[in-house]
Amino acid sequence: MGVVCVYFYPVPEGKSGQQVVDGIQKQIELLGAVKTGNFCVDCETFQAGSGIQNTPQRQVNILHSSEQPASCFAILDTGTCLVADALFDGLMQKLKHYYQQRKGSKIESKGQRYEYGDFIFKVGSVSQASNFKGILVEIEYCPCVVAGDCMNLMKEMSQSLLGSAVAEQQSSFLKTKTDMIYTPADTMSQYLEHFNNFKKATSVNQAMNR
Amino acid sequence: MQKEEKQLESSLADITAKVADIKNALASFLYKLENEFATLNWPTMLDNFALISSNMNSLSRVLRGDKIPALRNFTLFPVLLSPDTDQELAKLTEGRLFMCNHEVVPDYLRTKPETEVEDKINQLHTKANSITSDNAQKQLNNLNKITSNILDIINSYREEWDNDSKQKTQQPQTSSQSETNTLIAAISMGKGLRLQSQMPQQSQQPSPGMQQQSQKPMPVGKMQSSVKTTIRAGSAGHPYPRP
Amino acid sequence: MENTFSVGLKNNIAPQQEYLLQGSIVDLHRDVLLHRLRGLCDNADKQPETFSDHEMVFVLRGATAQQNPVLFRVRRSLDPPDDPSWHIRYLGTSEIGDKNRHTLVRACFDVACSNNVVKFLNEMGFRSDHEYCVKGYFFHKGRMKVTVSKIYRMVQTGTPDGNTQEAMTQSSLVELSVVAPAGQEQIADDMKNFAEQLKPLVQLEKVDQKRLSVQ
Amino acid sequence: MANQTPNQIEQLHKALKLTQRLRSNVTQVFQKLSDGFEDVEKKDKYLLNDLHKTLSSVNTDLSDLEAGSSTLGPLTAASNSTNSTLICVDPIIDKTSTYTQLIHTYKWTDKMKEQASYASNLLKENQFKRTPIQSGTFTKRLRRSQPACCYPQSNVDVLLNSLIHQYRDTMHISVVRPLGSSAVVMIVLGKTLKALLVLRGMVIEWVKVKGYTEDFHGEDGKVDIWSSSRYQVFQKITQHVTAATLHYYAPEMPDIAIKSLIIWLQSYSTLFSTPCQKCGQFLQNGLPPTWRDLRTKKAYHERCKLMEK
Repeated sequence: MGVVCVYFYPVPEGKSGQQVVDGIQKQIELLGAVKTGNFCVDCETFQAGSGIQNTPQRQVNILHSSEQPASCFAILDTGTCLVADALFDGLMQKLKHYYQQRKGSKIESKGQRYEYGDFIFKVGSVSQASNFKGILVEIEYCPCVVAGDCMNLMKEMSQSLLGSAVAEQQSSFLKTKTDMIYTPADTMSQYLEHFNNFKKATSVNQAMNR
Repeated sequence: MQKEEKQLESSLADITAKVADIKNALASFLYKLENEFATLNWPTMLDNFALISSNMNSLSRVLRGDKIPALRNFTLFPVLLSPDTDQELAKLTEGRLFMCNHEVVPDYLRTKPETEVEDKINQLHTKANSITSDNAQKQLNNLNKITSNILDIINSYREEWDNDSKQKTQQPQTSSQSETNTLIAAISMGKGLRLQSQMPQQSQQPSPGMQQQSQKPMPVGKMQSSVKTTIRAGSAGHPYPRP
Repeated sequence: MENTFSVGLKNNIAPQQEYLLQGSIVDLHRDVLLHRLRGLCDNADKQPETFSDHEMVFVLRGATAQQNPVLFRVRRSLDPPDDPSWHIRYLGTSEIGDKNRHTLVRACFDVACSNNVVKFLNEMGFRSDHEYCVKGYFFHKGRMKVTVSKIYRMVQTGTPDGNTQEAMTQSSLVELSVVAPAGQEQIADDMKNFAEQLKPLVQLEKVDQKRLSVQ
Repeated sequence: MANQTPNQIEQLHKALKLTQRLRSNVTQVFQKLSDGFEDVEKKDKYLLNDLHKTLSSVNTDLSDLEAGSSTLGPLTAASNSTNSTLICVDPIIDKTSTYTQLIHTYKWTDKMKEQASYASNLLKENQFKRTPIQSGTFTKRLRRSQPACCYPQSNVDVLLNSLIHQYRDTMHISVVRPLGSSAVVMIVLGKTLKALLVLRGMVIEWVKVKGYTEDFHGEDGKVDIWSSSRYQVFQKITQHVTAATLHYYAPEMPDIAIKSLIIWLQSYSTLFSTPCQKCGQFLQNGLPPTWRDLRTKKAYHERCKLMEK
């Protein structure tokens, strides 16, 4: 468990997502990293119905990660993240009169996992309802626990792998947590931020297409 | 007349059969007692007794039954007495009686008690009659007194013992149903646990002032802030560290 | 991805049914009961384990009458006070069942969670309904769990300490429970046998909670 | 015994047989002589002949034996060594191979002695001046001071307590003594790393560095000084810190050694946030600059450090 940065890797015009993913993976393998299996991060969204007293309508996002298989991350749209046992899914079902699952909202990032020294790389292609949405690359530096300490180090690594354009993005979320101890919940928040961006992009595209 | 004779005949056969049953039971019991006394145990003894007594019962039932003509009305008359051994008789009685003579007949066909016994009965009768009614009354009262006394003593003892044993089994009360109910109601429904100020708002329909209240530093909000600070400190130990 | 919960549900291995018997013991005789439990349960050679928890019950109410309120019980250990472990417990309505079943049965989800659960539930729309403290002893025999605990009313909301609590009654609550996957009815018989061994000190019974609310 | 050739053994057997024969012949002579002579006049010639014959056989036997024994030579070469030869004579102990092991050990110690003398010669040529032994008064004081490894526990505690107090802002130092007098010092440096030092008296005997999320306590709750960090960075730093303990080692002023090591260790608080002073990069082979200069405390990569010198 270390500090994680999740980067959005744009797919240039005229290239398929798979080609770009292959390119990144090749780059990672050239560095000397070793393939260590697959990973998956998924997210489901629950929307509050109108019937809750004295509370604005909230959204609950339930995320799972293959890196923490027994846990479940519930993130509210206020940013509060609850880490719980995987059994929390059962509790959400008990709340189905109040929070309904949005149809087709399930979005996930899936792909290869690599290890290189104390780094872990994950190249994931994002899909929602089996539609390809984009690429997310996760870089984890395990020995460090404070994001602020290793930000520049991470930047250097991402520059060498993904190019400086991608490395310049920095999650607004990470900026707020520079001196605190980093937790897997923070990783999930980053994923959620990217997932929401993808969803927004789709809705904008749809609007434009109309 | 003939009908009655037939009836008598059949009932006699019945009785003989029953008596034979009793005899067999007795014989087998005696046999056991004599030969198996070493291995004989109490339950089998009781079984044998029960067998005999049931046989006796069925015999008396037969005797009391409607179909049997009143045997009392029949007279048994010894027609022939002879001092010679009678082979037929010996065969009938399985060798217990060899002759029907003057010696055995009074014993076997007796309808009245023996004379000595009769005398004794008469003696007791005269003695009872000789006591005056006053005296008898006195003695009766005395006896009643003594028995009632003994009864009292027995009753008082019984009460004492009952109390003793009750105390032993019941012990002092170790659990109370009402307290159980209070506790269970408290943990399952929060009965008696809600604070006085919260009770009306939280457990009944919402009041319009609720919105305002959530902005004020109400007790729940206070708790929130204290928790917020613990997040910073507590997040060091992540509750689900993965190796 | 198939998450672990749905896999658990499918294979019916997720523990989600609680079998429960309840009773109480007057404080004066509690030590006798503890002694007997220590002999009956596992780890007889060790001192009985103690626990001290703070439970906050949160309720989510709908605006309309059709929506049944949902209760979440948030519990944290006060025992190492600096590093409490939190969990959420959801309890379904308990079924009394017929005479053939010896215990109360109710749905039960125990979910361990991070320490910001109170904030999370508040933001979700849950409101605090009531809270209390539980302190007592904990035994286990196989998968049966026995707790002997006192319930304390909170005089003030917030962080509990010795001054802000008062005991509900002069008795300790005794609970015998097993949380198991659905459909394992034979557990109830084991529990009945165990409860028999505690008589006449404690009468562990299935107590109808609906009946109590009417009283 | 065991290492004699079969040929020699055969000859030994022969010699033994000859000795036996010589003995029996000599006894025969004496027997005859003791029996006395009767009828000397008649048979004197015959008797003399007989005696002559036996004596000559004795003579030949003797010369045979002498010839045989000359080929045998001295019994064993080890006969001149001390009591240990007795072990080899005992036939039962011969089976347990104690003696051969003993010989091996002797060889080893010899070899070691030899090599140690070489080493000492080499070291003399290339002297490190770590311990300033100069003026007369100073050496006198030093001679009285005890060896660094036998400082009493109280002295060590005083030193450690002062360190705990001095650095409480930057690092959290705790001391346990799981096995009596030897102190195990655990240092938590910011949120960067944890280090463990094992002291014998005031000598640093063992160093281990781990990540902030890792623990020095094993599953049984006891202090585990052996297991390494699961991260390569800290495995590397463990090596560097071990090297540094040797550098700072000062047997005459052990407290200075510990203090300076801890001051140096503090420079690792910027492990992940400082780039290498040589190449200006953060990463080299996936590792941050793991080396800190022993004097300037500047950060270098392991390879950059070599190039600097």
